[in-house]
Amino acid sequence: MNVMYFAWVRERIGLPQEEVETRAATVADLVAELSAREDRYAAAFADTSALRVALDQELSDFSAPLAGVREVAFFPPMTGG
Amino acid sequence: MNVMYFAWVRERIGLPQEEVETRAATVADLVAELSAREDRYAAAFADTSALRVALDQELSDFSAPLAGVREVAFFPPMTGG
Amino acid sequence: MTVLVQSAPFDAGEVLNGFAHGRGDVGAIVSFTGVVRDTKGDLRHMEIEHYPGMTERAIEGIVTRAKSRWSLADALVIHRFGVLPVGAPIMMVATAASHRADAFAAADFLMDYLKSRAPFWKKETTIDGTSWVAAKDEDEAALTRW
Amino acid sequence: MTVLVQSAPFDAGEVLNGFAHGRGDVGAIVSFTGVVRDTKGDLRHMEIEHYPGMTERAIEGIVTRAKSRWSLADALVIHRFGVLPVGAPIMMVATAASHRADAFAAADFLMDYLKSRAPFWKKETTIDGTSWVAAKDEDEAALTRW
Repeated sequence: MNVMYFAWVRERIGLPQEEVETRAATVADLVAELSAREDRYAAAFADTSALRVALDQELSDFSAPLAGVREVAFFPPMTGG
Repeated sequence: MNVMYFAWVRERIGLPQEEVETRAATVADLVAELSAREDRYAAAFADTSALRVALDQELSDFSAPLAGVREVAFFPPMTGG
Repeated sequence: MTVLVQSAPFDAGEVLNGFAHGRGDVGAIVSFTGVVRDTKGDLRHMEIEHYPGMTERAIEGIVTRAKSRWSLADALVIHRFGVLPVGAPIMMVATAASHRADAFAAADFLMDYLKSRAPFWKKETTIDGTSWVAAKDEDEAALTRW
Repeated sequence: MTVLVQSAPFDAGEVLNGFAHGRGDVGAIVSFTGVVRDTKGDLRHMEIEHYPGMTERAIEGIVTRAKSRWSLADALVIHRFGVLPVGAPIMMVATAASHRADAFAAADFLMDYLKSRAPFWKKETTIDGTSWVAAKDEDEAALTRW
Protein backbone atom coordinates (compact mmCIF):
# COMPACT_ATOMS: atom_id res chain seq x y z
CA MET A 1 0.00 0.00 0.00
CA ASN A 2 1.25 3.45 -0.94
CA VAL A 3 1.14 5.82 2.05
CA MET A 4 1.52 9.54 1.36
CA TYR A 5 2.15 12.49 3.66
CA PHE A 6 1.55 16.17 2.94
CA ALA A 7 2.42 19.54 4.50
CA TRP A 8 3.63 19.33 8.12
CA VAL A 9 2.81 15.63 8.31
CA ARG A 10 5.32 15.09 5.51
CA GLU A 11 7.86 17.32 7.26
CA ARG A 12 7.49 15.55 10.62
CA ILE A 13 7.71 12.09 9.15
CA GLY A 14 10.48 13.20 6.84
CA LEU A 15 9.30 11.70 3.59
CA PRO A 16 6.53 12.31 1.06
CA GLN A 17 5.50 8.70 0.54
CA GLU A 18 6.43 5.10 1.16
CA GLU A 19 5.31 1.57 0.44
CA VAL A 20 3.92 -0.02 3.59
CA GLU A 21 3.26 -3.74 4.07
CA THR A 22 0.37 -3.97 6.48
CA ARG A 23 -2.56 -6.08 7.56
CA ALA A 24 -4.21 -3.14 9.33
CA ALA A 25 -7.98 -3.45 9.02
CA THR A 26 -8.76 0.28 9.36
CA VAL A 27 -7.04 3.63 9.00
CA ALA A 28 -6.84 3.88 12.79
CA ASP A 29 -5.08 0.50 12.92
CA LEU A 30 -2.56 1.68 10.32
CA VAL A 31 -1.94 4.87 12.33
CA ALA A 32 -1.30 2.77 15.46
CA GLU A 33 1.06 0.51 13.51
CA LEU A 34 3.06 3.43 12.07
CA SER A 35 3.13 5.31 15.40
CA ALA A 36 4.65 2.23 17.07
CA ARG A 37 7.50 2.23 14.53
CA GLU A 38 9.37 5.41 15.34
CA ASP A 39 9.00 8.65 17.28
CA ARG A 40 8.64 10.77 14.15
CA TYR A 41 5.49 8.83 13.23
CA ALA A 42 4.18 9.03 16.77
CA ALA A 43 4.79 12.80 16.72
CA ALA A 44 3.00 13.24 13.39
CA PHE A 45 0.02 11.13 14.45
CA ALA A 46 -0.16 12.36 18.07
CA ASP A 47 -3.48 14.15 17.51
CA THR A 48 -5.48 12.60 14.71
CA SER A 49 -8.29 15.12 15.27
CA ALA A 50 -5.87 17.62 13.63
CA LEU A 51 -5.43 15.31 10.64
CA ARG A 52 -7.40 14.31 7.58
CA VAL A 53 -7.12 11.09 5.59
CA ALA A 54 -7.86 10.26 1.95
CA LEU A 55 -8.30 6.71 0.65
CA ASP A 56 -7.58 6.34 -3.07
CA GLN A 57 -7.83 10.13 -3.37
CA GLU A 58 -11.23 10.45 -1.70
CA LEU A 59 -11.63 12.07 1.72
CA SER A 60 -12.45 9.44 4.31
CA ASP A 61 -12.15 8.97 8.06
CA PHE A 62 -10.02 7.10 10.56
CA SER A 63 -12.57 4.37 11.18
CA ALA A 64 -12.76 3.45 7.48
CA PRO A 65 -11.68 -0.08 6.42
CA LEU A 66 -8.54 -0.46 4.30
CA ALA A 67 -9.66 -3.51 2.32
CA GLY A 68 -8.91 -2.95 -1.38
CA VAL A 69 -7.33 0.45 -0.80
CA ARG A 70 -4.13 1.11 -2.74
CA GLU A 71 -3.28 4.67 -1.66
CA VAL A 72 -3.65 6.26 1.78
CA ALA A 73 -2.78 9.93 2.33
CA PHE A 74 -2.45 11.79 5.62
CA PHE A 75 -2.46 15.58 5.82
CA PRO A 76 -3.61 18.54 7.92
CA PRO A 77 -6.93 20.33 7.17
CA MET A 78 -6.73 21.84 3.71
CA THR A 79 -6.05 25.52 3.11
CA GLY A 80 -6.82 26.10 -0.54
CA GLY A 81 -8.40 29.09 -2.18
CA MET B 1 -38.79 74.22 -13.13
CA ASN B 2 -37.04 71.75 -15.41
CA VAL B 3 -39.17 68.65 -15.98
CA MET B 4 -37.48 65.60 -17.53
CA TYR B 5 -38.88 62.41 -19.00
CA PHE B 6 -37.07 59.14 -19.61
CA ALA B 7 -37.65 55.86 -21.44
CA TRP B 8 -41.29 55.23 -22.45
CA VAL B 9 -42.47 58.31 -20.50
CA ARG B 10 -40.27 60.41 -22.80
CA GLU B 11 -41.60 58.57 -25.84
CA ARG B 12 -45.24 59.02 -24.87
CA ILE B 13 -44.90 62.69 -24.04
CA GLY B 14 -42.70 63.19 -27.06
CA LEU B 15 -39.90 65.23 -25.54
CA PRO B 16 -36.98 64.65 -23.17
CA GLN B 17 -37.43 67.79 -21.05
CA GLU B 18 -39.17 71.12 -20.81
CA GLU B 19 -39.37 74.21 -18.64
CA VAL B 20 -42.66 74.24 -16.74
CA GLU B 21 -44.11 77.27 -14.94
CA THR B 22 -46.13 75.88 -12.08
CA ARG B 23 -47.40 76.61 -8.60
CA ALA B 24 -48.04 72.91 -7.93
CA ALA B 25 -47.38 72.16 -4.26
CA THR B 26 -46.54 68.48 -4.69
CA VAL B 27 -45.41 66.07 -7.39
CA ALA B 28 -48.97 64.71 -7.55
CA ASP B 29 -50.29 68.24 -8.17
CA LEU B 30 -47.78 68.71 -10.99
CA VAL B 31 -48.82 65.40 -12.52
CA ALA B 32 -52.48 66.49 -12.39
CA GLU B 33 -51.60 69.83 -14.00
CA LEU B 34 -49.60 68.23 -16.81
CA SER B 35 -52.23 65.51 -17.40
CA ALA B 36 -54.90 68.21 -17.86
CA ARG B 37 -52.84 69.84 -20.63
CA GLU B 38 -52.92 67.24 -23.37
CA ASP B 39 -53.77 63.61 -23.99
CA ARG B 40 -50.15 62.58 -24.40
CA TYR B 41 -49.43 63.70 -20.81
CA ALA B 42 -52.60 62.02 -19.54
CA ALA B 43 -51.49 58.81 -21.30
CA ALA B 44 -47.99 58.93 -19.82
CA PHE B 45 -49.27 59.62 -16.29
CA ALA B 46 -52.33 57.32 -16.43
CA ASP B 47 -50.88 54.92 -13.86
CA THR B 48 -48.42 56.62 -11.53
CA SER B 49 -47.88 53.36 -9.64
CA ALA B 50 -45.89 52.32 -12.76
CA LEU B 51 -43.76 55.47 -12.52
CA ARG B 52 -40.90 56.76 -10.41
CA VAL B 53 -40.00 60.36 -9.71
CA ALA B 54 -36.71 62.04 -8.83
CA LEU B 55 -36.43 65.53 -7.33
CA ASP B 56 -33.12 67.24 -7.99
CA GLN B 57 -31.68 63.84 -8.95
CA GLU B 58 -32.76 62.02 -5.78
CA LEU B 59 -35.49 59.38 -5.84
CA SER B 60 -38.62 60.69 -4.17
CA ASP B 61 -42.37 60.04 -4.23
CA PHE B 62 -45.53 61.57 -5.60
CA SER B 63 -46.61 63.11 -2.30
CA ALA B 64 -43.33 65.04 -1.92
CA PRO B 65 -43.49 68.88 -1.87
CA LEU B 66 -41.96 70.79 -4.78
CA ALA B 67 -40.85 73.85 -2.80
CA GLY B 68 -37.27 74.74 -3.78
CA VAL B 69 -37.02 71.92 -6.34
CA ARG B 70 -35.37 72.87 -9.64
CA GLU B 71 -35.44 69.56 -11.50
CA VAL B 72 -38.20 66.94 -11.57
CA ALA B 73 -37.78 63.71 -13.53
CA PHE B 74 -40.39 61.08 -14.37
CA PHE B 75 -39.49 57.60 -15.53
CA PRO B 76 -40.46 53.93 -15.32
CA PRO B 77 -38.86 51.59 -12.76
CA MET B 78 -35.15 51.36 -13.52
CA THR B 79 -33.59 48.41 -15.32
CA GLY B 80 -29.86 48.80 -14.86
CA GLY B 81 -27.22 46.14 -14.33
CA MET C 1 -13.75 54.17 -5.64
CA THR C 2 -14.06 54.24 -9.42
CA VAL C 3 -17.39 55.01 -11.12
CA LEU C 4 -17.50 55.20 -14.90
CA VAL C 5 -20.65 55.85 -16.94
CA GLN C 6 -19.73 55.70 -20.60
CA SER C 7 -20.96 54.87 -24.09
CA ALA C 8 -17.56 53.43 -25.10
CA PRO C 9 -17.01 49.68 -24.92
CA PHE C 10 -14.67 48.38 -22.24
CA ASP C 11 -12.48 45.31 -21.93
CA ALA C 12 -13.55 43.38 -18.82
CA GLY C 13 -10.16 41.64 -18.49
CA GLU C 14 -8.24 44.91 -18.69
CA VAL C 15 -10.56 46.49 -16.15
CA LEU C 16 -10.10 43.55 -13.78
CA ASN C 17 -6.31 43.67 -14.12
CA GLY C 18 -6.20 47.44 -13.66
CA PHE C 19 -8.38 47.15 -10.57
CA ALA C 20 -6.28 44.34 -9.07
CA HIS C 21 -2.89 45.79 -10.06
CA GLY C 22 -0.35 45.91 -7.26
CA ARG C 23 -2.80 44.90 -4.56
CA GLY C 24 -0.65 42.93 -2.11
CA ASP C 25 -2.93 44.30 0.62
CA VAL C 26 -6.08 42.39 -0.35
CA GLY C 27 -6.71 38.68 -0.60
CA ALA C 28 -10.01 38.65 -2.45
CA ILE C 29 -11.23 40.27 -5.66
CA VAL C 30 -14.73 39.62 -6.97
CA SER C 31 -16.01 40.84 -10.31
CA PHE C 32 -19.39 40.76 -11.98
CA THR C 33 -19.80 41.36 -15.70
CA GLY C 34 -23.25 41.84 -17.19
CA VAL C 35 -23.51 40.91 -20.87
CA VAL C 36 -26.18 41.66 -23.49
CA ARG C 37 -28.03 38.38 -23.62
CA ASP C 38 -30.02 37.06 -26.54
CA THR C 39 -32.45 34.86 -24.62
CA LYS C 40 -34.74 33.91 -27.48
CA GLY C 41 -32.36 34.18 -30.41
CA ASP C 42 -34.18 37.19 -31.88
CA LEU C 43 -32.29 40.13 -30.38
CA ARG C 44 -30.70 42.61 -32.78
CA HIS C 45 -29.27 44.96 -30.16
CA MET C 46 -29.95 46.63 -26.84
CA GLU C 47 -30.10 50.34 -26.18
CA ILE C 48 -29.56 51.81 -22.75
CA GLU C 49 -30.87 55.22 -21.78
CA HIS C 50 -29.72 56.93 -18.61
CA TYR C 51 -30.12 60.15 -16.64
CA PRO C 52 -26.79 61.99 -16.86
CA GLY C 53 -25.82 63.51 -13.55
CA MET C 54 -28.22 61.48 -11.45
CA THR C 55 -26.65 58.24 -12.71
CA GLU C 56 -23.17 59.03 -11.33
CA ARG C 57 -24.69 60.36 -8.11
CA ALA C 58 -26.87 57.30 -7.59
CA ILE C 59 -24.00 54.89 -8.26
CA GLU C 60 -21.64 56.77 -5.95
CA GLY C 61 -24.31 56.64 -3.24
CA ILE C 62 -24.69 52.88 -3.69
CA VAL C 63 -20.92 52.30 -3.57
CA THR C 64 -20.59 54.49 -0.47
CA ARG C 65 -23.27 52.43 1.20
CA ALA C 66 -21.44 49.21 0.32
CA LYS C 67 -18.17 50.61 1.69
CA SER C 68 -19.82 51.57 4.96
CA ARG C 69 -21.30 48.13 5.33
CA TRP C 70 -18.44 45.82 4.39
CA SER C 71 -14.71 46.07 4.88
CA LEU C 72 -13.63 46.93 1.34
CA ALA C 73 -10.22 48.10 0.14
CA ASP C 74 -11.74 49.33 -3.11
CA ALA C 75 -14.76 49.12 -5.39
CA LEU C 76 -15.39 49.84 -9.05
CA VAL C 77 -18.51 50.27 -11.21
CA ILE C 78 -18.56 50.72 -14.97
CA HIS C 79 -21.90 51.02 -16.75
CA ARG C 80 -22.41 51.67 -20.43
CA PHE C 81 -25.24 53.49 -22.17
CA GLY C 82 -26.19 53.75 -25.85
CA VAL C 83 -26.51 50.97 -28.41
CA LEU C 84 -24.91 47.64 -27.45
CA PRO C 85 -24.60 44.51 -29.60
CA VAL C 86 -25.43 40.99 -28.37
CA GLY C 87 -22.59 39.57 -26.28
CA ALA C 88 -21.15 42.98 -25.35
CA PRO C 89 -20.41 43.74 -21.71
CA ILE C 90 -23.06 46.18 -20.41
CA MET C 91 -21.55 46.81 -17.04
CA MET C 92 -19.06 45.57 -14.52
CA VAL C 93 -18.64 45.68 -10.78
CA ALA C 94 -15.45 44.80 -8.89
CA THR C 95 -14.73 44.67 -5.18
CA ALA C 96 -11.45 44.12 -3.33
CA ALA C 97 -11.31 43.03 0.30
CA SER C 98 -9.14 41.19 2.78
CA HIS C 99 -11.77 38.50 3.15
CA ARG C 100 -13.79 36.80 0.47
CA ALA C 101 -17.10 37.07 2.32
CA ASP C 102 -16.90 40.89 2.21
CA ALA C 103 -15.90 40.96 -1.45
CA PHE C 104 -18.75 38.60 -2.46
CA ALA C 105 -21.45 40.27 -0.37
CA ALA C 106 -20.51 43.78 -1.49
CA ALA C 107 -20.48 42.83 -5.20
CA ASP C 108 -23.84 41.09 -4.83
CA PHE C 109 -25.27 44.13 -3.01
CA LEU C 110 -23.92 46.55 -5.65
CA MET C 111 -25.57 44.50 -8.40
CA ASP C 112 -28.94 44.40 -6.65
CA TYR C 113 -28.93 48.16 -6.16
CA LEU C 114 -27.62 48.99 -9.63
CA LYS C 115 -30.44 46.91 -11.12
CA SER C 116 -33.24 48.82 -9.43
CA ARG C 117 -31.85 52.10 -8.07
CA ALA C 118 -29.54 53.50 -10.74
CA PRO C 119 -31.38 55.42 -13.49
CA PHE C 120 -30.83 53.19 -16.51
CA TRP C 121 -33.51 51.86 -18.83
CA LYS C 122 -33.03 49.04 -21.31
CA LYS C 123 -34.74 48.87 -24.66
CA GLU C 124 -34.49 45.80 -26.84
CA THR C 125 -34.67 45.74 -30.62
CA THR C 126 -35.67 42.30 -31.88
CA ILE C 127 -36.64 41.15 -35.35
CA ASP C 128 -40.21 42.10 -34.34
CA GLY C 129 -39.51 45.68 -33.24
CA THR C 130 -38.49 47.54 -30.11
CA SER C 131 -39.70 47.30 -26.53
CA TRP C 132 -38.66 48.61 -23.13
CA VAL C 133 -37.48 45.92 -20.75
CA ALA C 134 -39.88 45.77 -17.80
CA ALA C 135 -38.48 45.86 -14.28
CA LYS C 136 -38.85 42.48 -12.57
CA ASP C 137 -40.63 42.06 -9.25
CA GLU C 138 -37.83 39.70 -8.21
CA ASP C 139 -35.25 42.45 -8.71
CA GLU C 140 -37.17 44.81 -6.45
CA ALA C 141 -37.68 41.99 -3.95
CA ALA C 142 -33.93 41.25 -3.96
CA LEU C 143 -33.30 44.57 -2.20
CA THR C 144 -35.01 43.30 0.93
CA ARG C 145 -32.12 40.87 1.39
CA TRP C 146 -29.86 43.71 2.54
CA MET D 1 -15.95 23.05 -17.28
CA THR D 2 -12.30 24.09 -17.09
CA VAL D 3 -10.07 22.95 -14.23
CA LEU D 4 -6.41 23.94 -14.26
CA VAL D 5 -3.90 23.08 -11.53
CA GLN D 6 -0.58 24.64 -12.44
CA SER D 7 2.62 26.14 -11.10
CA ALA D 8 2.76 28.74 -13.90
CA PRO D 9 1.42 32.23 -13.24
CA PHE D 10 -1.81 33.26 -14.97
CA ASP D 11 -3.25 36.58 -16.07
CA ALA D 12 -6.65 37.03 -14.39
CA GLY D 13 -7.87 39.49 -17.04
CA GLU D 14 -6.97 37.16 -19.90
CA VAL D 15 -8.63 34.25 -18.13
CA LEU D 16 -11.80 36.29 -17.59
CA ASN D 17 -11.90 37.40 -21.22
CA GLY D 18 -11.23 33.88 -22.49
CA PHE D 19 -13.99 32.52 -20.26
CA ALA D 20 -16.49 35.20 -21.34
CA HIS D 21 -15.56 35.18 -25.03
CA GLY D 22 -18.49 34.94 -27.42
CA ARG D 23 -21.03 34.29 -24.71
CA GLY D 24 -24.19 35.90 -26.08
CA ASP D 25 -26.10 33.16 -24.26
CA VAL D 26 -25.35 34.26 -20.71
CA GLY D 27 -26.10 37.50 -18.95
CA ALA D 28 -23.98 37.15 -15.84
CA ILE D 29 -20.31 36.35 -15.27
CA VAL D 30 -18.83 36.32 -11.78
CA SER D 31 -15.14 35.91 -11.04
CA PHE D 32 -13.18 35.52 -7.85
CA THR D 33 -9.42 36.03 -7.74
CA GLY D 34 -7.46 35.04 -4.65
CA VAL D 35 -4.22 36.99 -4.21
CA VAL D 36 -1.18 36.34 -1.96
CA ARG D 37 -1.79 38.82 0.82
CA ASP D 38 0.82 40.35 3.07
CA THR D 39 -1.34 41.01 6.11
CA LYS D 40 1.37 42.12 8.51
CA GLY D 41 3.94 43.49 6.08
CA ASP D 42 6.43 40.71 6.82
CA LEU D 43 5.64 38.12 4.16
CA ARG D 44 8.46 37.09 1.81
CA HIS D 45 6.49 34.58 -0.24
CA MET D 46 3.92 31.83 -0.04
CA GLU D 47 4.39 28.22 -1.05
CA ILE D 48 1.50 25.96 -1.95
CA GLU D 49 1.73 22.19 -1.77
CA HIS D 50 -0.92 19.98 -3.31
CA TYR D 51 -1.80 16.34 -3.89
CA PRO D 52 -1.44 15.71 -7.64
CA GLY D 53 -4.28 13.58 -8.94
CA MET D 54 -6.55 14.07 -5.99
CA THR D 55 -6.50 17.84 -6.49
CA GLU D 56 -7.99 17.72 -9.99
CA ARG D 57 -10.46 15.05 -8.90
CA ALA D 58 -11.61 17.02 -5.87
CA ILE D 59 -12.03 20.25 -7.84
CA GLU D 60 -13.94 18.50 -10.62
CA GLY D 61 -16.22 16.99 -7.99
CA ILE D 62 -16.86 20.42 -6.45
CA VAL D 63 -17.60 22.00 -9.85
CA THR D 64 -19.93 19.13 -10.77
CA ARG D 65 -21.80 19.68 -7.53
CA ALA D 66 -22.13 23.41 -8.28
CA LYS D 67 -23.42 22.67 -11.79
CA SER D 68 -26.04 20.29 -10.45
CA ARG D 69 -27.23 22.84 -7.93
CA TRP D 70 -27.34 26.05 -9.97
CA SER D 71 -28.18 26.76 -13.57
CA LEU D 72 -24.70 27.42 -14.95
CA ALA D 73 -23.64 27.75 -18.57
CA ASP D 74 -20.00 27.22 -17.61
CA ALA D 75 -17.55 27.25 -14.71
CA LEU D 76 -13.78 27.57 -14.44
CA VAL D 77 -11.25 26.95 -11.67
CA ILE D 78 -7.52 27.71 -11.84
CA HIS D 79 -5.35 27.02 -8.81
CA ARG D 80 -1.60 27.46 -8.63
CA PHE D 81 0.92 25.52 -6.56
CA GLY D 82 4.59 26.17 -5.83
CA VAL D 83 6.26 29.40 -4.71
CA LEU D 84 4.18 32.57 -5.15
CA PRO D 85 5.26 36.17 -4.51
CA VAL D 86 3.18 38.72 -2.59
CA GLY D 87 0.43 40.18 -4.79
CA ALA D 88 0.36 37.22 -7.21
CA PRO D 89 -2.96 35.60 -8.07
CA ILE D 90 -3.15 32.22 -6.29
CA MET D 91 -6.34 31.03 -7.84
CA MET D 92 -9.41 32.07 -9.73
CA VAL D 93 -12.98 30.92 -10.08
CA ALA D 94 -15.40 32.05 -12.79
CA THR D 95 -19.06 31.21 -13.34
CA ALA D 96 -21.37 32.07 -16.22
CA ALA D 97 -25.15 31.95 -15.94
CA SER D 98 -28.30 33.46 -17.35
CA HIS D 99 -29.13 35.01 -13.99
CA ARG D 100 -26.83 36.81 -11.61
CA ALA D 101 -28.11 35.01 -8.51
CA ASP D 102 -26.91 31.65 -9.91
CA ALA D 103 -23.53 33.04 -10.95
CA PHE D 104 -22.92 34.65 -7.54
CA ALA D 105 -24.10 31.70 -5.45
CA ALA D 106 -22.11 29.15 -7.48
CA ALA D 107 -18.87 31.20 -7.31
CA ASP D 108 -19.32 31.68 -3.56
CA PHE D 109 -19.98 27.93 -3.13
CA LEU D 110 -16.94 26.98 -5.23
CA MET D 111 -14.72 29.22 -3.09
CA ASP D 112 -16.01 27.77 0.18
CA TYR D 113 -15.39 24.22 -1.00
CA LEU D 114 -12.00 24.95 -2.59
CA LYS D 115 -10.87 26.48 0.72
CA SER D 116 -11.57 23.40 2.80
CA ARG D 117 -12.07 20.42 0.48
CA ALA D 118 -9.40 20.68 -2.21
CA PRO D 119 -6.01 19.25 -1.14
CA PHE D 120 -3.88 22.39 -1.03
CA TRP D 121 -1.72 23.53 1.88
CA LYS D 122 -0.25 27.00 2.25
CA LYS D 123 3.10 27.71 3.85
CA GLU D 124 4.22 31.25 4.53
CA THR D 125 7.80 32.45 4.62
CA THR D 126 8.11 35.65 6.62
CA ILE D 127 11.19 37.50 7.84
CA ASP D 128 10.94 35.29 10.95
CA GLY D 129 10.87 31.91 9.18
CA THR D 130 8.33 29.53 7.69
CA SER D 131 4.99 28.27 9.01
CA TRP D 132 2.03 26.33 7.68
CA VAL D 133 -1.17 28.35 7.47
CA ALA D 134 -3.72 26.85 9.87
CA ALA D 135 -7.20 26.08 8.59
CA LYS D 136 -9.76 28.47 10.06
CA ASP D 137 -12.83 27.29 11.94
CA GLU D 138 -14.85 29.90 10.08
CA ASP D 139 -13.87 28.33 6.73
CA GLU D 140 -15.09 24.93 7.87
CA ALA D 141 -18.23 26.54 9.30
CA ALA D 142 -18.89 28.31 5.98
CA LEU D 143 -19.66 24.91 4.39
CA THR D 144 -22.80 24.58 6.48
CA ARG D 145 -24.31 27.48 4.50
CA TRP D 146 -24.82 25.20 1.49
